[in-house]
Amino acid sequence: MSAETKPKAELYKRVDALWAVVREQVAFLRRDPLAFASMVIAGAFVFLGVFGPFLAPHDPIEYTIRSDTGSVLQLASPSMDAFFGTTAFGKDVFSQFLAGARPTLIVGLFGGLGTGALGFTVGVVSGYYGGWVDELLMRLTDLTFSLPFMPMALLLLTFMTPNIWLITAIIVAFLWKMPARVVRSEVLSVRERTFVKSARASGASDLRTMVYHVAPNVLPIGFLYTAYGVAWAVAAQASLAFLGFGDPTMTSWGRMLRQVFESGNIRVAWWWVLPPAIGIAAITTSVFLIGRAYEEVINPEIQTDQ
Amino acid sequence: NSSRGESLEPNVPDGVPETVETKYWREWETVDAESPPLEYSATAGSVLDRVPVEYSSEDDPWMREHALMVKRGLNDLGVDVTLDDRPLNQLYAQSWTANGLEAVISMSSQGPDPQRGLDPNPLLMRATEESLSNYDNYYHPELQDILTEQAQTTDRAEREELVDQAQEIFAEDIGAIITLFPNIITAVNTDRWSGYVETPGNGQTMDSFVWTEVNLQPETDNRTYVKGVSTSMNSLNLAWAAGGAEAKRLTFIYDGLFDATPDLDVVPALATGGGFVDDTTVELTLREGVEWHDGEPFTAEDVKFTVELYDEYASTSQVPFYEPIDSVEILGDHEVRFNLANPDAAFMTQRVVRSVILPKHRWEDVGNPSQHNPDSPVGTGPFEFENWEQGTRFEASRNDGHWMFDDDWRNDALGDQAESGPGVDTVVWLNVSNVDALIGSLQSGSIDAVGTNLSDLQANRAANSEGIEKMSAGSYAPLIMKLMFSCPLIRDKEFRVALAKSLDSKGFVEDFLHGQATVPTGENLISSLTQWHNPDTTDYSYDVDEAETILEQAGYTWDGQGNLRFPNGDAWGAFVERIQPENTNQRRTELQQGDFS
Amino acid sequence: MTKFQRFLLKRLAISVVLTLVAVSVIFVVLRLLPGSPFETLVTSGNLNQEQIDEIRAMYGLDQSIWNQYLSYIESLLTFQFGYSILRSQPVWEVLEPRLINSLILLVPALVTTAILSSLLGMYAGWNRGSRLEKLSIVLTTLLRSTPVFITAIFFIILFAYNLELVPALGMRSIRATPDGYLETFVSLDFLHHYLLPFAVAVLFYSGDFLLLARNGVVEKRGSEFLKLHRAKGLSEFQQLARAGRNSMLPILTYFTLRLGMIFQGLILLEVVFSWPGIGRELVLAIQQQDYPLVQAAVFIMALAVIIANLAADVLYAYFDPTVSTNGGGSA
Amino acid sequence: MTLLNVEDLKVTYATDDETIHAVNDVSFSIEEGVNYGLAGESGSGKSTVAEALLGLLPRNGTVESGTLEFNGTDLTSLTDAERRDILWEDIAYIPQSAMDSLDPVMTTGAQIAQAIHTHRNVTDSKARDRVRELFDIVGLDPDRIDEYPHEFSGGMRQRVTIAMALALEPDLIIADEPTTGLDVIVQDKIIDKILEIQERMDSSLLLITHEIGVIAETCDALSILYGGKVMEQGSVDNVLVNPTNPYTMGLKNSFPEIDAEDEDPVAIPGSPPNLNREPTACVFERRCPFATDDCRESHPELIDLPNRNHRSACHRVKEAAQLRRDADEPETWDIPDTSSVDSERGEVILETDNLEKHYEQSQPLLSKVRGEEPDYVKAVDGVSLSVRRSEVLGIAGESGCGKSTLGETMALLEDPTGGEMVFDGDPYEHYQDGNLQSFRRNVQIIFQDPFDSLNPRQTVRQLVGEPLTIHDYRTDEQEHAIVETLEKVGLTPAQKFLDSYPHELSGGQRQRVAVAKALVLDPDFLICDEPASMLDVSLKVNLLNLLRGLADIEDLGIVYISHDLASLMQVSDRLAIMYLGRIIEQGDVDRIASNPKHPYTTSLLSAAPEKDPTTDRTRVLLDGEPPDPVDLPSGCAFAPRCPKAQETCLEAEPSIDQAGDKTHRAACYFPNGEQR
Ligand SMILES: Nc1ncnc2c1ncn2[C@@H]1O[C@H](COP(=O)(O)OP(=O)(O)OP(=O)(O)O)[C@@H](O)[C@H]1O
Ligand SMILES: Nc1ncnc2c1ncn2[C@@H]1O[C@H](COP(=O)(O)OP(=O)(O)OP(=O)(O)O)[C@@H](O)[C@H]1O
Ligand SMILES: [Mg+2]
Ligand SMILES: [Mg+2]
Repeated sequence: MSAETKPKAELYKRVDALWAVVREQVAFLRRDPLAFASMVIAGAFVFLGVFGPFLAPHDPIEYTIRSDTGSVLQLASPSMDAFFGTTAFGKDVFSQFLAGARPTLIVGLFGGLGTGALGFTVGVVSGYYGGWVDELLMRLTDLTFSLPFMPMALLLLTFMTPNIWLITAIIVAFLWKMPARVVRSEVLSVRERTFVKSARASGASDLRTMVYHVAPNVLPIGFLYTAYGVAWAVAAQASLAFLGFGDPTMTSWGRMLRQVFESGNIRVAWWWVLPPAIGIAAITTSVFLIGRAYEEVINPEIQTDQ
Repeated sequence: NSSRGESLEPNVPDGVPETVETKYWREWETVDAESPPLEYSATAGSVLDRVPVEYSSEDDPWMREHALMVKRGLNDLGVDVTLDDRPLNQLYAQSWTANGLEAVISMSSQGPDPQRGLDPNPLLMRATEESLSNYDNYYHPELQDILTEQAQTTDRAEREELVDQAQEIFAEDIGAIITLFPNIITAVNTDRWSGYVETPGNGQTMDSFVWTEVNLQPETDNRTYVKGVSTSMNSLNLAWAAGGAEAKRLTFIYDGLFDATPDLDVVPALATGGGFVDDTTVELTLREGVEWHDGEPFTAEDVKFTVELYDEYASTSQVPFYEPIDSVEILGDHEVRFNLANPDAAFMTQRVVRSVILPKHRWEDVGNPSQHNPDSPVGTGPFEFENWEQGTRFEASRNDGHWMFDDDWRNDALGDQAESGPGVDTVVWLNVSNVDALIGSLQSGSIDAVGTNLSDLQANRAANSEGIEKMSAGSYAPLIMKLMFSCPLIRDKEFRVALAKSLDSKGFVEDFLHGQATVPTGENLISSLTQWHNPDTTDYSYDVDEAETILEQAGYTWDGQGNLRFPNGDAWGAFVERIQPENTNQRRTELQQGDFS
Repeated sequence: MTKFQRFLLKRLAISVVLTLVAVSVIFVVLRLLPGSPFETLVTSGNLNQEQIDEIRAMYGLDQSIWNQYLSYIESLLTFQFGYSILRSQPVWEVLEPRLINSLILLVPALVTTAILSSLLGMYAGWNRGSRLEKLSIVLTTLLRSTPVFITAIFFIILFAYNLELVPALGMRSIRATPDGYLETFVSLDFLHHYLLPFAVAVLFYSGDFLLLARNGVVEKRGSEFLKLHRAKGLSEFQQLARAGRNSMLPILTYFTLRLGMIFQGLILLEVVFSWPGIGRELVLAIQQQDYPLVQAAVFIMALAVIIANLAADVLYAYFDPTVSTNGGGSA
Repeated sequence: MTLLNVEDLKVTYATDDETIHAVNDVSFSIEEGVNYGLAGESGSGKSTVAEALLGLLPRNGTVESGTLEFNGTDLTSLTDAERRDILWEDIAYIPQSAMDSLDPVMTTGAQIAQAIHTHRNVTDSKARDRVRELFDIVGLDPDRIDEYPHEFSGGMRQRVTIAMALALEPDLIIADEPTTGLDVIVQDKIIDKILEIQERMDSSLLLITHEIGVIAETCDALSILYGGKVMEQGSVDNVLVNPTNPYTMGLKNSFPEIDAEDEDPVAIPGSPPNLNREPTACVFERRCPFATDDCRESHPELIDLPNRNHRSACHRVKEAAQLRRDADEPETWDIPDTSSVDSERGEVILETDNLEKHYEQSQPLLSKVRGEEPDYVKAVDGVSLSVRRSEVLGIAGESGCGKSTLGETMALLEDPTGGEMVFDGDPYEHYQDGNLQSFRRNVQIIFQDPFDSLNPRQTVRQLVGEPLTIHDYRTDEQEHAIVETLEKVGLTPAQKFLDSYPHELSGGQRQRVAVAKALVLDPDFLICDEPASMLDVSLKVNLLNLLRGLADIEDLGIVYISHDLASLMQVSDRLAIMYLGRIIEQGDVDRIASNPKHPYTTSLLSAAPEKDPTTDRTRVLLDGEPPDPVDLPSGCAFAPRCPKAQETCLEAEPSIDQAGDKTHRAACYFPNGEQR
C-alpha cells in the first residue's frame, strides 16, 4: 500500500463504516410498512422543499392570476388556471404550496439537526464528565424548560426581524434540552458499561473515550431525537408563522394558513386551507412515525418478545 | 457597495464628489442622531443599489399588494427593490427614536381619526421641521413658512387660502407620495334597522361618531341594536386610554364642546356658541339645562376642572384639546374663557370638537386619574353607560333627553340622512374574535351590524344573505408613502417625479380594492371629503414612458440589462447640484440645467 | 432530617434559583424590545416629548435599568404584577379571569386525556400487535404530531362550518350575559362552546399518554415479575392491573410536567378558538407591547413549569419505592 | 405415584425470520416426593420446559405437541381459568432471576399474600400471619414483610420467592436456577434451605440448573438436556457416576473440582447447535469427538439401559465404558496439553503494601459545612500482596468483599486512598505523575462481563488495534500485531474474525477478543476480574487454560479474581482469600486447599458443591450476611459470623501474619491447623 492510497483507503473505510451504520439504522424501514410509507412522504417533502420553488408555475407572491377579461381572480376555487384555486388577492395557491415547502423544510431540517446535534453534544459531555459540568448543563436545561417556548419565541421575534435562520436558531435554542436530557441519561448508563472502563484501562484519553466509545453507543437515541426534532421544528415554525411571527419574505405553509385565517376566509376557501394544513400534518406525522418505528427497534425494553 | 449590472467608470466634474451618501442635510431639532439609519449612496455612473421599501402587512390586508405595486413601478424604471415586510410596531418604532426611516420608501395607512378630517393640521403639519412626526426629514422653506403661518391664522378665509397653497406646494414638490384614500366598508342588517348614516372616515357603523346610533330606526319591535366589533376596549378611562377603541366608543357616553356633522362641519354640542375674542383668547357659552347621567347639572366648573385635570395628569387621548390651553377662566355658570399659549387656528375647528368633558363631582376625588378605571363612567352624552365586560361586551342605553334625539336638531345636522321614529333603546357592542365570525354572526342574526372594516369581497359575501347590505363610505385618511429625504436619490426631484409617475394607483384600486378607494389628484394629503381640500394640485399622472424620459433627460442611463444608472459626467454634476438643500425642491429646468438625454 | 426532606430542600432551593434566573431572563428580553404602546400615540402626532417622558416616568420606564430590575423582581415575587399599560387595570385583574378560563378548558382536558388515553394505552400495550394497538398508535401519533392549530382548524371546518354542530369560536355565545364564574361555566351554551376546543385538547395530548402507557405495559409485559404474577394464577385483568400499576409512575410524572406546561402548550388552541384564556391574552399583549401584562403572563407560565417540575420530582421520589432520594440528578 | 409426566414435549419459538426449535421430544416423569433435576448448558431448553409446564411461555412460544400430565390431568387441555386454579395451589414456581422477579412497587409481604388470596378465601390478617410464618421459615425477619423488594439483597429476595412458592404448600415446586448469580456461600445456604423445607412439606421439586454439582447434591433423578433433546436421564447415582453419553461426560469433566487440582478440567470445544430447524443428526454430533456416520444420519432414540432407571440417547451407547475412559483425556477433545510447561516463577513485578481504597459516602451539605468526618466504605482496607512474573495469584472472596475494587485499584483505575503499591520498581505515585501511559501499556485488565467489555460498535480489528493506536506501538505493522495476538488467544484463523462485530461472536469468542485486546500491547502484568463467571462451563475451562498458558509461556504476572474457588484452584499458583476488604489468608494453592487455616476459608471451601453424588461433604454454614462495610465491627471482621469466635476475636484485629508460615499465612487467632 503506497503512502498515498493509504489515507484514501482509510477514508473509504470510514465512509463505508458510516454508511453501514446508517443502513443498519434504517433497516427497520423494510419491516414496518407504516414507517416505509412515512419515509416516502418525507422523501416527497424533501423533494418539494428542494425543487418546489422551481416547479411553481407562478411567483407565489408577486404573480396575480387574472381572468380572461383581465380582472383579478380573487378567491377562485380550483380550476385549470390555478390547480389549487386562488387567494383573496388572486395569488396561485398551488404555487404558494410548492414554494412554501422550502422554509418548512429548511427550518425542519436544520432545526431538527441543530436540536439533535446540540442536544446530543450537551448530553454526551454532561453525562460523560459528570460533576460540576453536568450540574451546570442540567441546570441550564432546567432553565430552558422553565422559559416557556412559545411566549419567549414570540418576544424574541418582536424585536428581531424574523427570518428563517433566526427562527431555526430560536427553535434549536429551546428544543435542545429534550435530546440533551435523554442522551445524558443514556450516557450515564453507557458510561458505566465495562467497555468504557476498559477503554480507560488501555489508556484512551477522555476525548477518545467520549468520541469513539460513548458517543457511537448513544447515537441511535441521537438519531431518534433528531427525527423528533425535525417534527417539532416544523410544528414550531408553522405555529410561529400562524401567529404572524414567521419570515415575512417567504411563503411558508404556516404563513399561508395565517393568511386564510386572518383574512376570514377559512369558511369558504377550503382550497386555500387544505394544501398547507395537510402538508404540515403529513410531514410532522410521518417524521414522528419514522421516529416511533425506529424507537421500537432501538429500545430493547419494548422489544422483549421479539 | 457592490453594484449590480455594469456600471460606468465614474467620471466626475472638478470639485464634485464621486459619491454622495445619505446624511442629514440640515440641523434637525427633533433628530439627535449623528447619521441616519439608512445607508444608501449615489455614485456617478453606477447602477442604483436596490431600493429598500418597507411596509407592514399587518397594516391592511392589501398592503402587500400595494407594496408589490410600488415594486412594479420601480422595476419599470429599471430600479430593483427590496421589499421589507415589518411588524407594525417596528414601523412605528422608527418614530419613537426619531432617527429617521430605515428604508428609502416607507408606506403606512393612517387611521381615520376624526381630528384628521376636521382640520388640515394633523396631516399637514407633519411636513414642518418641528414636528415629531417628520422623521422623513422633509423640508421645504416656503411650505414651512406657510404652514407656520396658517396654524396661527384664526381667520377662516385667510387660513383656507394658506392651506390651499400648502397643498399645492406639497403636491408639486412630492413631499410624500399619496396613493389613495381607502373606503370604509362594512355590512349591516337593513331588514331590522334603517337610518344608517354615512360618515366620512367612519362609515356607517364605526365608533368615531354616533350619528348612526342616534339616527337608527327599528323596523321591528326590537330596539336593541347589536354591533359586532373585533377590537375590544381595554378600560373605561377614556382620557387616559392608550388604545383607540375606548377613546372612540366612550364618546357615546360623553359629549364634547362641539361636534362634527357627517359633512365634517362643526356644530354646537356642550358649547352652543362663542369663539376667538382675540388671537389667544376663546370664550364659549355652554348649553344650559344639561344633566350628567347621574342627575347632577353640567356647569362651567366641569369644563375648567376637566381641562386642568387633563393638563396635570397628561391625558393621552385628549392632548389635541388641552395642549394649547394655558388657563381656563369661569365667566359664569355657563360661560368659560380659554387662554391659549399661542395663537392656534385649529382650536375652534379641531381641538374643541369631539373634546371630552368629565364630571367634576366624579373625578375630583380620584387619586391618580391615569390609573383610574371608573366602574361606571358618567357623562352627558346621548348614551348612558350600562355595563362592560372586557373583551366581551359593552352596553349603553339611550339618554332620552339628549338634544341629538331631537328630530329637528338631527334634521339640521344630518340633512337628508335624518330619519325619525322611536329610535334605539340600547346599543350593544359585542366582541367577535375575527372577521369570519363577524360575518357569520351577521348572517345568523346574532348581530345587526359589523363595526369593523371589511374587504369588499367579505362585505359582498355577507351581503349574499337576505336583509344584509354592504355599506361603503369614503375616508379622509390617506395611505402615505414617506420618502426618506436624506437619501440623495429622493432628494433629486426629477427622480421623485418619475417615481410618482411610475405608480399605477388607479389600476391597483381597480384590481384589488374593486374601486373602493379614492385616488387623489396628485400628492395631496387633504381629502376631497374635507372642507379644506384644494382640487387644483399638480397631478403627476401615471405614465411610465414619460417617467423614463424625465430620468433620461436628467442624465440617468440604463445598462444592457435595463438597470437604471446614476448620471455620469456633467449630468452627475447636475445631479449633485439638484440635491443640494437649496435646490432639492426644484426641477431641472428651474435650475437651468440642460437636457442630458 | 430524613433523606427525603433533604432531597426536598435541595430541589426547592434549585427551583427558587431557577425562578430568579428565569424571571431575569424575561426582564432582559423585555427590555430589549423596542418601542412601547405609546409609540402609536407619538406617531399620530398627538404627544410631545414632555408628555411622553411624563408617561414613561409613570410606568417607571425612566429609571435606571438596575432600579427597574430591582423593583420588577420585588413586585413579581410578591405577585404585584403592576398596572397594565393598555388596560388601565391592575394586571392581575386582567389575568385572573383569563387564567380561570384557561384552566377550565385545559385541566379537565388534560385529566380526561391522561385517564382515558393511559387506560387505552395500557390495553393496547397488553394486546401488542393487535389492530387496535396499531390503529390507536397511528391515530394518536397523527393527532400528537400535527400542530394543534391545524387539528383545530380541521375540526372547526368539519364540525362547526359543515356539520354546524357546535359554534366555531369563543367561550360563550356572543350575546350571552353571564354574571360571575358560576353562571359563565354552568350553562348549556358554555358546554356547547366547550366541546370543540376540549375535544381537540384531549386528542392532542392523547398521543403522549397513550404511548407512555403502552410502552410501559409492553415493557412490563415481558418482565420477570409479571411472569411470577402469572404463575401465581392471577387473572389476565389482574396482571394488566399490575403492569399498569408499574407503569403509573412515568405517567404521573409526565402528567405533572404537562400540567406545568399547559398554558404555553395550547396558546395556539386558544388563538384559533378565540378562547379568552391566558395564552391568547399573552399573544395580544405581545402584539400590543403591554409590558406589565406580558411580563406577568410569562412569569406565571414559567412559574407553573418550575412548580410542576418540582412537583414531578417530588412525586417521583415520594411514590417510587426504589428511587434514590439523595437528590443527585433531577431527571 | 407419578406426579408429573412429560411426554414428547415439543416447543418452538417464532421469531421474525425463523422458528427456534427450543425443546424437541422431551419426556420425563417425576414421582411424588422426588427431587428431579434438569441440567444442561445455557440455551439447552431447560427454562422452556419449565415455562411450558406452567403455561408461562412468552407469546411467541408454542407447545407444538406432547402431553404434560400433572396428577392425571393434562395441563395442555386446561382452560385458562382451570390452569390458574392449579398454578400455585398445586405447582409453585421459583423463577430464574429472583432479582427482578418481584414486583418493584408492591411490598414483598403483599406479593405473597396476593398468592394466598388468589387461591384461598382467608382474611387479611390470616394471610399476614401466614406471610410472617413463611418469612420465618425461609430465615427472613418477619418484621420486614412490609418492605419493598429493593430493600432486600439479592439473596434475600431469592428467599422471598421461595417463601412465596411455599405459601400454599404445593405438590410440586419448579425452581429455575434458584441460585445462579449468587455467590457460593449464599447459594449453598439457599439450596440447603430449599431442601430442608421441602423435606418438611413433602413436596416434589423440579430443579433446573446448569451446575451439575448442585444436582448431584440435591436430586434423586435428572435429565441432561442438550439442544432441546434429552441426552441422558435416570437416577443421579447412575447418570453422574457412570455417564453413558459423551455429552454428559464432557459436561461432567468440565467442572473443575477443588480436591482434584492436579487434574486439568477438560472442556467441550465448540458451541451449542443452532436450533432453527428440527434436528436431523444427533444434536451433539458437531462437538462430539466420538461421532460416526450414524450420528450424522439421525438423532438417537433414548434407550433404556440395563441398570434400573437410566436412559441415554447415543448411537454408541454400547461402548460407553470405553468412551468414558477416553473422555477423560484432553487429547480426545483436541485440547492441547499446556500443563507440561511449568516455568519458574520470576521476580516480583507488583507489590502492594497496606493498599487502601476507601470511598467517601456522599454527605449532606450541612454536615460538610460543619466539617463532620464523612463515612467511608472501606472497600479495600490494607491489602498487602505481591505478584511475580509467570505467577498466577488467585484472589477469592464472596460478593462485595472488595475484589473488583482491589483489581481496579491495582490497575490504577481507582486512585488508592492509602498504602503503597510498587510496579516494576516504581511507586504508583510515579505513574500517576505523568507516566500513566507507560503504566497503562504494561498493566492490562480484563473484566467480568464478556458481553459488555467490548464496544458493540467496533470491529474486532478496531477493538484490538485501538490500544496500539493509543500507545503508538507497532503502528507500522498493526495488522500483523492484531492477527498475531488473535491467534495467540486461539481465535484462528484470525482473518475470519477481523471484521466481525462483537454481537456476531459467541461469549467465549468475545472474552478471547477482550483478552487479545489486553495482550496486544505485550503487557507485563494482567489483572483478570472474574473473566469466566459469565461463561458456560466448557468455555470457562478454555479460558482458564489460556491464562495459565500465558503465565507460563509469556512470563506474565497475573492476578485472577473470582469467587469460584474451584476454578481458582485450577489456574492459580498462590491464593489470597479476601473478606471485607482484607486478605485473611494467603498461600500456595495446594496448602490452602488441603489445609485451610482461617474458618472463613474453610466455609468457602466447604460451600462448593461436589459433582459426584456419592461423596458427602460437610457444610459449614455461616450465619447472616457480611456486615456493612461502612460500619465495620472492631476486632476481626469475620468474628460475628465465625463459628469459633471468642472474646479475643472481638477485641483486636488479627494481622495476616497471625498464623502460618511464609508461604501460607492467615489472619486468625484460632487457625484450623493449629487446633488440630
Ligand atoms: N422468547 C424466545 N424467543 C425465541 N427464542 C427463545 C425465546 N426464549 C428462549 N429462546 C431460545 O430457546 C432456546 C432455549 O432457551 P431456554 O431459555 O429454555 O434455555 P435454558 O436452558 O434455560 O438456558 P439458560 O441456562 O441460559 O437459562 C435458546 O436457544 C433460546 O435462545
Ligand atoms: N464507586 C463506589 N463508591 C462507593 N462504594 C463502592 C464503589 N464501588 C464499590 N463500592 C463498595 O465497595 C465494596 C466492594 O465492592 P466490589 O465491587 O469491589 O466487590 P466484589 O468483591 O468485586 O463483588 P462482586 O463479587 O459482587 O463483584 C462494596 O460494598 C461496594 O458497595
Ligand atoms: Mg433458563
Ligand atoms: Mg466484582
